Amino acid sequence: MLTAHWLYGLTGCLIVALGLRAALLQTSLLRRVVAVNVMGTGVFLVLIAVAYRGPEMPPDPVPHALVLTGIVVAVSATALALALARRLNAEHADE
Amino acid sequence: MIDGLSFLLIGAGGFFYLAGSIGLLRLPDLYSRLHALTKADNLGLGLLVTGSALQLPEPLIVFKLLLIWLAVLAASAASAHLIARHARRQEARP
Amino acid sequence: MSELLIWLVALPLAGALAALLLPRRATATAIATGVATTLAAAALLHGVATQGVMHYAIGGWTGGLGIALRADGLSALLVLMNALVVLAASVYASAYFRKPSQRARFWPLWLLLWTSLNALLLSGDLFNLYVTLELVGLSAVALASLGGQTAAVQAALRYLLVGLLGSMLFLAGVSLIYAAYATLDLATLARVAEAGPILWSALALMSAGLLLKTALFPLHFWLPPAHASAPAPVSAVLSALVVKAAFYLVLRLWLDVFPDVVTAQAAAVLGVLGAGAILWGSWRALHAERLKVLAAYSTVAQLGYLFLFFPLLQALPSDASRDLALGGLVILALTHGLAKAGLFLAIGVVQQRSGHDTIRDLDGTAQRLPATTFAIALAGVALIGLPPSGAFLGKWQLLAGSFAAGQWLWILVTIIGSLLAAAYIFRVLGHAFGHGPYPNVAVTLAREEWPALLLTLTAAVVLGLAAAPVWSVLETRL
Amino acid sequence: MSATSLLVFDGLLLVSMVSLAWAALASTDERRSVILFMAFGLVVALAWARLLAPDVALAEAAIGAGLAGALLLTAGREQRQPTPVHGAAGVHKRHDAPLGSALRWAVTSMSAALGGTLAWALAHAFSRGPQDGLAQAVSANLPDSGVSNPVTAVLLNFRAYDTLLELAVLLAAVLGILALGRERPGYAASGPVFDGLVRWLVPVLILTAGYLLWVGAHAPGGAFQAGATLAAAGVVLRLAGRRCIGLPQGTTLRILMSAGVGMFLLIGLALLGFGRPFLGYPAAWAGVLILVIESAAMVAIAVTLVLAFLGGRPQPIRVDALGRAPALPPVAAPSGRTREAMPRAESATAEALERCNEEKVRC
Repeated sequence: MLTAHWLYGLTGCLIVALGLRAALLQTSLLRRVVAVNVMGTGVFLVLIAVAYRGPEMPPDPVPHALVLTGIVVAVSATALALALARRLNAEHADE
Repeated sequence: MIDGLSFLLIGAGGFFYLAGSIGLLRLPDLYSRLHALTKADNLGLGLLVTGSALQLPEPLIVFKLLLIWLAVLAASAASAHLIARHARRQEARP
Repeated sequence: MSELLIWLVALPLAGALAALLLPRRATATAIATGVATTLAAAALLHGVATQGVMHYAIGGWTGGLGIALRADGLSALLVLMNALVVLAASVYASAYFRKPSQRARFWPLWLLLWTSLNALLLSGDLFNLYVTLELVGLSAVALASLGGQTAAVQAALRYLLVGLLGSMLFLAGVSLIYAAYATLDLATLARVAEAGPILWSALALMSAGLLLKTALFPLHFWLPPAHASAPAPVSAVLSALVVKAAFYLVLRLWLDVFPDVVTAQAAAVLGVLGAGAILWGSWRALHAERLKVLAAYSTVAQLGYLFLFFPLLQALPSDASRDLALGGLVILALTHGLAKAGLFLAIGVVQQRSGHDTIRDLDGTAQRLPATTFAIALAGVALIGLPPSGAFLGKWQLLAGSFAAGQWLWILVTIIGSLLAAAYIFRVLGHAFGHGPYPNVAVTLAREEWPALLLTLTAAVVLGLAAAPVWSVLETRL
Repeated sequence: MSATSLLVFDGLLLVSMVSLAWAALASTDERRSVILFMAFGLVVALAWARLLAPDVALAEAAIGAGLAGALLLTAGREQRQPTPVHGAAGVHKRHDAPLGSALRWAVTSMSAALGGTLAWALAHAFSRGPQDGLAQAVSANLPDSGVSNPVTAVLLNFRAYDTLLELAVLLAAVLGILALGRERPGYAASGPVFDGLVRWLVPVLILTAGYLLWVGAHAPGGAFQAGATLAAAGVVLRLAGRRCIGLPQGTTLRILMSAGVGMFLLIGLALLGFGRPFLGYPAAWAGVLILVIESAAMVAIAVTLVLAFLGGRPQPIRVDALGRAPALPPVAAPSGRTREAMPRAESATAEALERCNEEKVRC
């Protein structure tokens, strides 16, 4: 069963491309943030697929740890982006 | 015997899920969709849990499965209530 | 001795926490941290110069299991430049931010940014570099939005999204490398790397992400608004250090980690983009209406010069002439860092004192703020590349390398770029020296004017006259 | 499970993943796009579980889909509030006019080229055969790491420096958020059904957080998952319309925010003082030190994520003037009962929660 990491890894590449395209094309901020998050998930999928060693072998824990770090970093950036957007919104509302 | 029973239960659970999903897609308005979804899913999940519980060696894991079912029941009841209430309020002020 | 490496990260980080927990003493804490970290940076440079490359295995885990910190001549020089710039900008910031609430918000983020810059320059691990890139990005964005005006927040938001995209591309490259080589350690990679589809793609992805972060033309669109609308000390550090951190990483990857993977065509692409950056950035700087916008576009142009070196380094045989060119590159980067930071601090003084930074209305600035105007002039000397500035030596090496490699195009671009730089600097000075109804004074505001003056003086005079050690330090390479 | 049925499962999972991603990105309605993104996150969590990465699955479900989703939904809700025409949508482009089709094509083909390059290189990497990775080095050194879950060993021992910097990233983000303004207005009080669920759910979440923290040493779980679960408790309370969710004010808040980085740094530098490398735990002490760091990190992560959800500086609740609270309301009973079972780190939070419940009654 070594096909699984191919399947998931290549799907990860596809999701990266989809996310990147949307991140560049979207005009709404919220959907742009969603797009960057989707792209990040694609990269994480590649990493986890790399770690997979088939059902019998335990997977490589290092990429798992890297992805955990990546998820937390991504959520921090998302939170900051949304706070910045909220500030802009508030200013527009005040006008 | 036990295998057959759990096969039946899991199959029935799958059927309820299918029915719930079709209901979600086909039913005309939000309330009947909610009804289809929560009813079918709660029962479906219950059947699935019972079916898989028969296959498990350890009672501790069975207990965990039951807990999951209870949590899903509570969450889906509350969220269905919230969605329905929101919809009612939207109707109230057109 | 090698513990210095971890102290250079731990000191500013501890300072950030202390500034966060003791908001009333934040300024004093930050300055004390700044002095200590600068001393550590000087000790690092001394150590690297005398003992060669330094290593530190964090947690004692070696063999790629843990993360290693490394310092060679290049990183030690940049760490010291960071320290000088941040320290000077800190002194300035202590006067710039007047309200206690502003200071309480500024200092922790400021020290976090410094932590991340040092961590990036010293890291020897690909994934750790990704984390430091994100830390640099997020703390820089948070600082850039501190002003709170709509323009600043908007620019910061775009900066954040661009930065995120860049780091995701970088991480995609890192995953490829891990997939193929199962290591993240730069030193190990340098040993096992072989040219082929995997590393070409990985290097292309990582470089694309980093070029976005270092704002190489035509990916520079986010830089001018972000740098022009941030608070002055923040602009100084963004323009002088933050973009250069991403540049450092490109240089490190192309020159030291994957030298055999890089092709002449790829290096030529970077050279052409650099040339585009010089021409476009200088042209826009010439037409800028505000001083800060001018300085930001000038950063776009000056980064272009650094990228002109890539095709040269690729073409030159690895002997003395290549080392000379590399030294020229580094000294150009150092000069620009110091001069641009000084320029932004000086602009900050002008902006706060006259309430604006519109170039057309600068008349009389030389009379009111002579020291600051002098600092702007000195920064101009360095940006144009006049002797005795460090940039003169750097550009000299650029021209010499272009002759040696027979790549004439870069000579033409350098000359045009320098002429345009002279034009935009003299445009500013022409206005600043115009007469206004003000009395003549010397230094008016010590804490605000001295940092800019010292930085630009170092860039325009000291670095140029005492440049020889730079080349000898650079000989310690990973 | 047989190989074929696993392949069918893989196929279903991948198809739903890609189609959810596509739907989330293509949807023209922001709220729909966010909800689809959350669904995408949950399916991705399944994929992690399928690829034997349960730690990542937990984190993805709690953080990637859960908290990020909550953040995005709340942001979307605010942007729907009546804002002028040039409101949120105008952040990047002044008008929402469709981009030129030439540009569209250029971007699409560029993204396809990039994704293609990635796939091409990945295929080359995979066809070199499975790499040993660092897996062997990790398992060889696992006995000295102080924990038996290899992922926790990597996160908190071998690559602890990454985690330290990652906590610094969180801190930078939250400092940026706090500098931008005040918290967003709270939600209206919810009806009895949701309130009932919350009374029941919050103690369970706190208990779960404690469990995840404790179990992370030898099984999937750890500080990040636990912190996210704890934060979820705060978010749920907030959604139920409570103003007071157990967050302290002023210096205490700042201490909690910086607890993760602070504890890491303190232990790292203390070890340096004892002549060990930075973050080089002695094998005998590693387990304890990791648990201490993780507890502090959990608190910091939870506080940070809740603050991120609040979206700004929390405002003081002015009820202290009323003096002592009346008798404990029945609400607090469950969290009181669970307290014995919880590791140290939670009891403080549970106490804060109880205090809050008291205040709630007075509000």
